[in-house]
Amino acid sequence: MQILYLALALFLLVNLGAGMWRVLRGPTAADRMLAGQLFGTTAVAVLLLLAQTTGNVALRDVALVFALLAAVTAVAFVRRAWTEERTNNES
Amino acid sequence: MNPSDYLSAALMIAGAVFFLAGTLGLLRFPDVYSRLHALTKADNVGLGLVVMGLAVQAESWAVVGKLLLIWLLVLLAGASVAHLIARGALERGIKLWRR
Amino acid sequence: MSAAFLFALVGVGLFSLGLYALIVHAHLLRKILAINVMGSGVFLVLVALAKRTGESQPDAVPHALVITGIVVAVSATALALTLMLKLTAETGRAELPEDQGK
Amino acid sequence: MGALLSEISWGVVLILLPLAGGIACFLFPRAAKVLGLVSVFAVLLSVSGLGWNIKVNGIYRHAIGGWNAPLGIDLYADGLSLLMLAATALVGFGISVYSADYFEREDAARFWPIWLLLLAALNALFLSADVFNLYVTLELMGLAAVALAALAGGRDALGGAMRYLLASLLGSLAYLFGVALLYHGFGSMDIAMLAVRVEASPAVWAALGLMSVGLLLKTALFPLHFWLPPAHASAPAPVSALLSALVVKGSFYILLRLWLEIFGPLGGGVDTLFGLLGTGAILWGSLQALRQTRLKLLVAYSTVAQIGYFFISFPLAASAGVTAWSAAAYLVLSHALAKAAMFLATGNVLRFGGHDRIADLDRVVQRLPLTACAFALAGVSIMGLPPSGGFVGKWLLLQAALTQDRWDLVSVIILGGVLAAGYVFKVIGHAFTLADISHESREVPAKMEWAALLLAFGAILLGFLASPVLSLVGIGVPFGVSEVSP
Amino acid sequence: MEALTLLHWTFDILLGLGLLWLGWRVLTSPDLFNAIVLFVAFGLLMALAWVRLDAPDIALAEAAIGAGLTGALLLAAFAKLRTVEKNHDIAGQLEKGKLENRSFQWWPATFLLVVAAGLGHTVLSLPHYATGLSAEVSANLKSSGVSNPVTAVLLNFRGYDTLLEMVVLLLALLGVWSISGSALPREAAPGPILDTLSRLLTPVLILVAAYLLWVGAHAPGGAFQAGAVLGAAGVLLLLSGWRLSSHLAGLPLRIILVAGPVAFVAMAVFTMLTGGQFLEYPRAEAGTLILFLETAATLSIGTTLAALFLGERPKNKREYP
Repeated sequence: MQILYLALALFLLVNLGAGMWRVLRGPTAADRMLAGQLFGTTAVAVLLLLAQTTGNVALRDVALVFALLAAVTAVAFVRRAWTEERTNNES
Repeated sequence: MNPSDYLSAALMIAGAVFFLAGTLGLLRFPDVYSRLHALTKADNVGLGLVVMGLAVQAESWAVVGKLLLIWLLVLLAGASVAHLIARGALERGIKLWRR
Repeated sequence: MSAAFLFALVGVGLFSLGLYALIVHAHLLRKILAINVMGSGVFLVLVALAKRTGESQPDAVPHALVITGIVVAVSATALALTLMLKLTAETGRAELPEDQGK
Repeated sequence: MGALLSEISWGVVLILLPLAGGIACFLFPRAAKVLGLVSVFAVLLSVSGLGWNIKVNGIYRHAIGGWNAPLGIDLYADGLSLLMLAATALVGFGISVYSADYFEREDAARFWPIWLLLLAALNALFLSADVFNLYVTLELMGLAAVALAALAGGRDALGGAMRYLLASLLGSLAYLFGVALLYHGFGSMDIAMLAVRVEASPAVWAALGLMSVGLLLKTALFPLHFWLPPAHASAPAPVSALLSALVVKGSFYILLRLWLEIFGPLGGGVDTLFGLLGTGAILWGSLQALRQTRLKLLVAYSTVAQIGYFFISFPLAASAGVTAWSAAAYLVLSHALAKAAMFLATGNVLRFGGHDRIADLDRVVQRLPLTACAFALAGVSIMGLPPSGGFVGKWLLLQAALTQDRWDLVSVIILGGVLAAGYVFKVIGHAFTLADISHESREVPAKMEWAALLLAFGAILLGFLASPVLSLVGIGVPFGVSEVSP
Repeated sequence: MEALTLLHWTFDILLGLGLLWLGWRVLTSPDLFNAIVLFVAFGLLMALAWVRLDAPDIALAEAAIGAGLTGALLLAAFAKLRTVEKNHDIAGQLEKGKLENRSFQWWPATFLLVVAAGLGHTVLSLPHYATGLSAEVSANLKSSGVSNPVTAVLLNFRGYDTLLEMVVLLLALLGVWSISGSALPREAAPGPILDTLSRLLTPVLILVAAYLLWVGAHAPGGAFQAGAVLGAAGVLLLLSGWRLSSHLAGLPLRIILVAGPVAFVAMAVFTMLTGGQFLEYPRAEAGTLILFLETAATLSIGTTLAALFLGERPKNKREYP
């Protein structure tokens, strides 16, 4: 089972790398931030797998904080750093 | 490798497949909205499956509870952020993809 | 060449990358990012070398130092960002006065 | 009374007092001025308490949290730290009296909390014996100095502060990397323990290189001085005095302490390198000062030059150890007083005439007699003319150089003095002449002029107090090159 | 066993290379916004690196402060930067900012390659086995009042560093408030979804902060991680348009901001008066005293980080600002 956990964690890490390509190429700012969101979810999965492999319970707390903080960064992007002009009428 | 190991292995591999699908969607789909759609759905289901796979192995119900809490939070955050990004994109006039 | 030294070398690499970017780039936001990357590099060296305790738990003192360092880094970054914004408001460009010439 | 005095742990009081004062000023901005003055005066008293304690009981030592050196952090004060603490308290008090009238309510509420936290950082720095703790105090000092430098808010103040912040952060990170190498190489962060354990190895050379570059960047020694003139010249007058007189000395003190305890015995050509850089600083700083047309920039470049003098003592310490280091300590003390007086005098001139262009210092002597006298007396100490503290420092330096017949350094010291005379008299000369354009002037409060004058008197007075001060500095044998103080 | 160690190795190598590659991309990416998003991803990978180095405490701190708060700070600063640059109507500079920074300069690069090689050699020359101070820490752990070694070092053995470091945070806020004016930008209406999200997430964030504070005594967690998560809750509230009511923005806010340093100073005076050294907790009550200190520290760290994110001094009509 240990091997499976670690293999999956490795697979998800590679998955992260693939998602990185979208950050570089993404035409709009939203695409880039989207990939940031991908990072959050995948990192939570990797952490949970590592928690099971090493038996270190604390990693689940790290995953919990990750899940929460990914949302805060994304909201910060939406509310502040989205700079393209609002074309149609602002609600 | 007793039956519960097989079950959790199957669940987690399925989860990984969903993650792969999410990333492929992110790379292949033509516009923001479809990528958003692919990413949010696939990854959350992927994480759900991985969490269930781990829950089967979990040593106590408290751990299962914590894992589910983490998953619910990711679902909540993922869904609302996806909506915010989509609304923001619409307001900024990012065109939907047409064939 | 255990994991400790692998990550220590990665730390050295990040430190040098950050130093290069700090020297080369004129835009202040890039300089602030460079300083953060350099800081992560030094912290990586501190914690990686703490893992040379064989099988037992790694040395806890560098971990405490790095937590202190991370908080110091975030407060320095906050001050640097505010200073950059005020300087840009005054001069119109997010660059140090003498860099704006070239 | 004696028991009470020695029973109180003065080192801790010296750190907590300005800290509590700073927090109080932040909480009650309207009473910031009064709280600030009271705290700085109390710091002055506790420094004399510590001095009395050290004179009676020898080295002051305090294990924080009850944990001894390798695990916990030690406070440690010998003659050298006492000298730096005394300089900080004296100059700090003078500057506080000056700032009481200099800032209006809005700026005062911003100035006092940051200044008192800077004072706490300086005291903590001079008392600490732990290398990582010194990193935290360095960072604290750097951020406070940058916040103060940016107080004026103009275009060049913000530019100078930004450049200063980047240089300070780079210096701190290089220093931290050195701390990491020392800790992982020798298993301790306490300076005394490191002194015993360190032997020449790649880790030590790299740590020496990184820490020296970091600290030289923060001390603004010659090639790395680029950030100092704009930052010090564009800051408000009391802040420029703080930066030049105290903040720059903090990082020099750490370099000196590390050199005396850890890196000095290693040898290698590094001390001659410091000597060369010091020479470059003296020549380059003085020449630049001569070319300046604005008074504040002239005084800032004079700081760059005087810092060079401190580093001349490194190559001379090889054989004439005690005299060279005492010379450096004395120069640091007298420069602190003299440079603070100079910047405060410049502040008076700036407030009086609305500008600090040297060419048209319209009859400053007649209209601001005290300020002109303060500037002149401070100039005497910077030049190193006989009655002043600067003279005693340079005389000791010359003595050390002559015993090793290092004629090159002797000529540099004397040439530096002559160049310093050049730019001081340039200013004094203009102060007497009648400028062609007369302009309306603004009244300068008497307290501000007296503050500058008293600091200048302090610099001159040091010329007469050579032996008592040097005996005080000698406590705990900080410069004992041969045996390593525990 | 061979396969497992191989997997561990590939994971570490991949993570290391990923860190270096991301670090390089962050610093050389043509577009500034792109650099910031990459920096957030860099923070996440750093947290994974801390996990691989058996440093869960730092992984928590990095996740909360490194990726979360620093990312939010950078994004907010980027937004203000664009509006300020647009006011100065220098569209050309925006393009120039994009292009002119990608030129690769040989001299600094070769110099830094030499520095990197030197430092790399130095690091590799260090002894392969070294326990540092772990023996002393574990020997004194029992009398430190907590069982998590990192919290013991942070709050007891080197509590003085923590005091100074909280003053660094306070000082950064003083600096930010003294530099920036106090003109608060008008926050757009949050809209229903963001409102419900913050209404749901903020209590969870505060609960997690309290949990981390409590668990810090015997497992990874503690004042800084809890304070950072509390700060994230504050940032989320600020983003969804919430502002501190004006009569609270004066002295009460300042009291919370200095709660941490004041608690430490009071503790120091208390320990000195009861005959101990500076910050020497009486052995019996060390645990409870540390918990009290950590609570005060969490409160002031969280509020300070949220105030740093806001960047402006909150307007207070009645009292002197």
